[in-house]
Amino acid sequence: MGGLQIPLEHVLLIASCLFSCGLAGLMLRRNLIFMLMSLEVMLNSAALAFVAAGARWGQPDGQIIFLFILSIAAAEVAVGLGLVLQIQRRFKTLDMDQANRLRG
Amino acid sequence: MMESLFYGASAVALLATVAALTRANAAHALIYLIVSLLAVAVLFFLMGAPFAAALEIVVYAGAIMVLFVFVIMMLNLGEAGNSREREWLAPRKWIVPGILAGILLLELVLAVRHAPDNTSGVEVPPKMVGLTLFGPYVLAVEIASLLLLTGLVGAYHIGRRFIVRRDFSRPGDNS
Amino acid sequence: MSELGTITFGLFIIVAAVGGAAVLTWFERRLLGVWQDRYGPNRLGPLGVFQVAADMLKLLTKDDWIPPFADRPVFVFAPTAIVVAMLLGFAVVPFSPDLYLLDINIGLLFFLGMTSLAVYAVLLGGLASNNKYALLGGLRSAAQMVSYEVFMGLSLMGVVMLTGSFSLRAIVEAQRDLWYCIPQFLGLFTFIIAGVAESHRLPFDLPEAEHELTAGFHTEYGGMKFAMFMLGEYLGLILISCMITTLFFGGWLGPWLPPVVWFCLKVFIIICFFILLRAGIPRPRYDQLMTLGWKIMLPLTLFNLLITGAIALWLEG
Amino acid sequence: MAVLWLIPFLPFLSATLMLLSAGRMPRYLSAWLGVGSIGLAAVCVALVARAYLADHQVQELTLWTWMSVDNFTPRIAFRVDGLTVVMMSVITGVGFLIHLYSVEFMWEDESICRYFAYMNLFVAAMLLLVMADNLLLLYLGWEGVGACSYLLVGFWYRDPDNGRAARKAFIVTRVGDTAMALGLFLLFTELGTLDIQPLMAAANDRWQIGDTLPILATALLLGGALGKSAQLPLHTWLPDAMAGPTPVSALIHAATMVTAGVYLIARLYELFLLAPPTLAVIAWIGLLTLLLAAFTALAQKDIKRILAYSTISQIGYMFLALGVGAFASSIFHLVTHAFFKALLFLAAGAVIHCLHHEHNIFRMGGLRTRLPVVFLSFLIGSAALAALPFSSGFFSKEGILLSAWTQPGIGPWLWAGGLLGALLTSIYSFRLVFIVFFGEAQTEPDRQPGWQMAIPLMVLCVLSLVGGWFVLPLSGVLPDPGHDPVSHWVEYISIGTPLLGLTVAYLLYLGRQVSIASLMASPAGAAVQSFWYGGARIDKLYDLLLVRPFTGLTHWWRNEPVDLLYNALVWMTRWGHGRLVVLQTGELRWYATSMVFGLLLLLAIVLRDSA
Repeated sequence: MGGLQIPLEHVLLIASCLFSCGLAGLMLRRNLIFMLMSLEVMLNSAALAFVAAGARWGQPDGQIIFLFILSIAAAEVAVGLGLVLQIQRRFKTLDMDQANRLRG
Repeated sequence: MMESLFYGASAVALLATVAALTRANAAHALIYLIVSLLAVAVLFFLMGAPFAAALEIVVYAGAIMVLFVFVIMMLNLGEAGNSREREWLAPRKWIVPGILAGILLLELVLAVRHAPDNTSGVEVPPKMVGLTLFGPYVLAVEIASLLLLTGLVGAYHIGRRFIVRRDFSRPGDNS
Repeated sequence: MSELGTITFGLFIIVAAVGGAAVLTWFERRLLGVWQDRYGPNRLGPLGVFQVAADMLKLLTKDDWIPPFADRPVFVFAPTAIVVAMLLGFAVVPFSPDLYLLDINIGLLFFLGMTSLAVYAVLLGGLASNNKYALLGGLRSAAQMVSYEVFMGLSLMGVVMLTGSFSLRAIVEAQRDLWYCIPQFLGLFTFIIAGVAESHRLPFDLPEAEHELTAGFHTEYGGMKFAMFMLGEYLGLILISCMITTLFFGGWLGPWLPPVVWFCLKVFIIICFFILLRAGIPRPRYDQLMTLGWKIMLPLTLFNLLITGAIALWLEG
Repeated sequence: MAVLWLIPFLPFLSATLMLLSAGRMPRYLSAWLGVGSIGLAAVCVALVARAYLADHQVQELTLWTWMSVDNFTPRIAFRVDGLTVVMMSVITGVGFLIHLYSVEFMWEDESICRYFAYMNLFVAAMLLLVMADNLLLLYLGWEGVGACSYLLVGFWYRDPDNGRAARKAFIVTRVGDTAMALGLFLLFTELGTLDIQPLMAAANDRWQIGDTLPILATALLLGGALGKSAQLPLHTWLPDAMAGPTPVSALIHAATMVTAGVYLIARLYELFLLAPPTLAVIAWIGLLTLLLAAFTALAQKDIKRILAYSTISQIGYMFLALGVGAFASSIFHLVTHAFFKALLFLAAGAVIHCLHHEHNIFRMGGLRTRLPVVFLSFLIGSAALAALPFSSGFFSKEGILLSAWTQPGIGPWLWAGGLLGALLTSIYSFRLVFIVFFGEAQTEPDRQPGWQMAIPLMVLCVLSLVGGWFVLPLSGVLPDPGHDPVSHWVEYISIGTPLLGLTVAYLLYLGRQVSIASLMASPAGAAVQSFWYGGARIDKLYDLLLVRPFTGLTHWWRNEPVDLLYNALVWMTRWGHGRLVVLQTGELRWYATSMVFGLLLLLAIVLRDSA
């Protein structure tokens, strides 16, 4: 099964929309879990753009960058969720506007 | 047929993402996010990147998002958390992020407007990805593995003291 | 195969898999009875085979009750997820050289993706029930699934290395001379254990351990939704057996008999083996489960991978 | 050649196994592994050597490409020619004997496993050094032996002094190694390769004799060689390195590692031939070092320090030979020196071992009858060291002196200096023999060396005696200057000098016909003696010249007016911090939003420019 021929512009447009959504979410949400989710959305949209670029040239490089984004996301989520647990334990809240001191 | 599948999946991805980021309930938001990721996986597959699609499902939806659910379950904030979230999502608070994200979208649209190319329609099989990954990109693989190791150690260290082990040998002390 | 044929065949697979899973509930109880020196269901029909129909009738006519404290949409969504994911998993199984739904070159990864999505049923079911036991069951399940998924995927990479493809048909074809259960015996061993854990059957049924958690993640479920969880579990069992057959026991390959028959025969034997496993092995403690997964099975799969890679390179020259 | 890669791999494998066992390996197993792996490597070397001697065919083996960056593609590749065969034979042959000896010497040590692991690792690194076909791999081996030397000098790390000696050895050689690394950089940037054979060809191609670049490159490489081979002015680490176990001193600090500098220069001789000034410097450094070390050896009391200074002095001879272009003679002396110096060290180790770890020669004496095997070994070793006629050292040293003599211009001076050195060598070596083995017994040995010690001593005795008749397969690999026949009196003098030294030593230390006690007691004599006892005060000199000014400078610099500048910087930073701190609210969303602002701005600029 071959790939699909669609205008690259459209894919990039979708990726842009997803990215903007993620960014809006990041600015809007106060809960750390949701902020992390917004970050995931943004990373994912970047991955989409890379894969689209890879598909444009029929080269594996786009997918490889996707793999790296995947590993970054995995590492980021692992540490981020660890932080979520710690913050919940220390501040008894996940509201990032309240958890604004450096020393907990 | 395939084109319509593509645009359908794109619409699902967008709508699910928007829904995910506007939910008050974290579990619901996550389900939407997973749907969005699956839709993106479909996009990958249609663009001729089956390996990326499979990994998107296995790793992103199947492992990373499970971690989220896991943490949500561990915290288990319940209805109180949801109502507070709802309060934080009041329409007034949407203005600034909405405007900024809108401007960004506008700029991005302007930037990608002049891309007349089509995607190649060639499928890039996993073998080729693997060969390139461990060929010219091998150094980056090393760095990524280092990053993952760092993430592992960091997550272990940060998360370690979440569960305070009670010392049952000293009954008087309940700190 | 024509478009219509594909659709018919797909429907047939769905019906066959669901029917198989239903019969399996009876079969398992009978077989357990034999092994444990007791009767099992034997009242309805010859050998009690109509017990299946009776059970179905009971579950279907039960009041479809949703607890008021539950998270309604998620509560309803969860049991469907596992059935859908498992049924989708059947799409890539090659039953015979020309009897399959999909032959994509990432078939194996597709299967892994579907099993990893099946986790959500348990997780969300446990979360939506809003019940202590269910939550604990869900948490256990999440940790167990994530841990065992890691080496489940890795245990199959030896097979992929030897074949050089993720396509299940190619993998079967590559076993013409030698079934992979011989060179990949370590992979087979680890995959069986991971498979049992992924379908959370005994001995790895800690998410629903009755003695500690009443019924774990499906404590609050009853009627049709409970039936769907059970259906999902049996579908998972059949799917894992199909995969083991395909990946390690030469799929449809075999002399004299038609390929489909060979395939079904092998799957049947492996299902019996799984039931025997259930009959014979006690449930481990939770920490033992985790230790087994991370400290024994994961290194074992990595070792297998290393050796396989070395041998593959050696053979290549 | 299939066995080629086994030669460094076997010791490396056994070292890895022992290191991985984390010291839990039973001692007999460590001993078997440690000695066995070197033994097998020696067998492999013998096979390779036989093949080479049969047809003089250079053997090459490329294992894999190490890394590939642009046109820099060093390979893990071995190249074995006559010089390498000689070096490999010395390393594995002498190494095997020393390992065997170590079994008994180290048997009672609790960390014998660690010992053999380091020793095997050293042998592997040294083999890599001599077998490498490119300079980067050679450098890997070079640093590898340095690291092993550090580990082994500080082997008994519980004593802080040993740790200090190890650090000194490491740091001082590092000074030279830095120069060498710079030399490698220079060679690569100028010639575009580090593979030895193409490098030489390119150098011959592009550079004329006496150009600046080859002089600079060789001078930098010489720096590395000086550090590793303990030549002036970087020789100060070697006497202190005697803190390690005695077999270590025998293997690393006498027979093999310290000669790596000589090997390096011989290996790259075509490059050095392009730089006559460097060669002259090498000759003079060799001469100075050999004289200085010989004088110092004369004044020492510690048996191992005497041998250490004698090693420095003998390597000085090798450098002298290199400097006058007699590369083959230099390697010849390297080989014979490896035999007799290993013998001497091992014999000294046996003395120390049997005398409750006594190092001071004035507390020994009369051991001739009590430790006959050791006495015989020591006697033969000293005879070879002093170059008494028909010992192995005689032939090699003779060759060096004659080559020096025929050097146009400065030749007689070098020759005379070398001769003086030979005289001194003879005196101090027999001083050692007479004091330790003759006279009154001071300490009673509490045991006799066992067979693991005796066999290596015997074998090395034979080698020290007959080593001079070996014909090394160096023709075609190194240039043979084939000096003109010299008048006989030159030869007679160089034969007679060691005998004269022996006589002097006999008169001074055994017969006591001439007393120097009064001379030594006089203020001038005492001053001279203490001057030489302290190694010509070079450590003090370095302390005065380098360390003190540096610490003084740092002290002085601490309260300098320059600091005002930094203080101003600090003050400005503080002020800015006070103003900007309001931005740091700790609110994550605020940060994110401000980042978005920046992003929007940048994107807008990019868009405007592209539009």
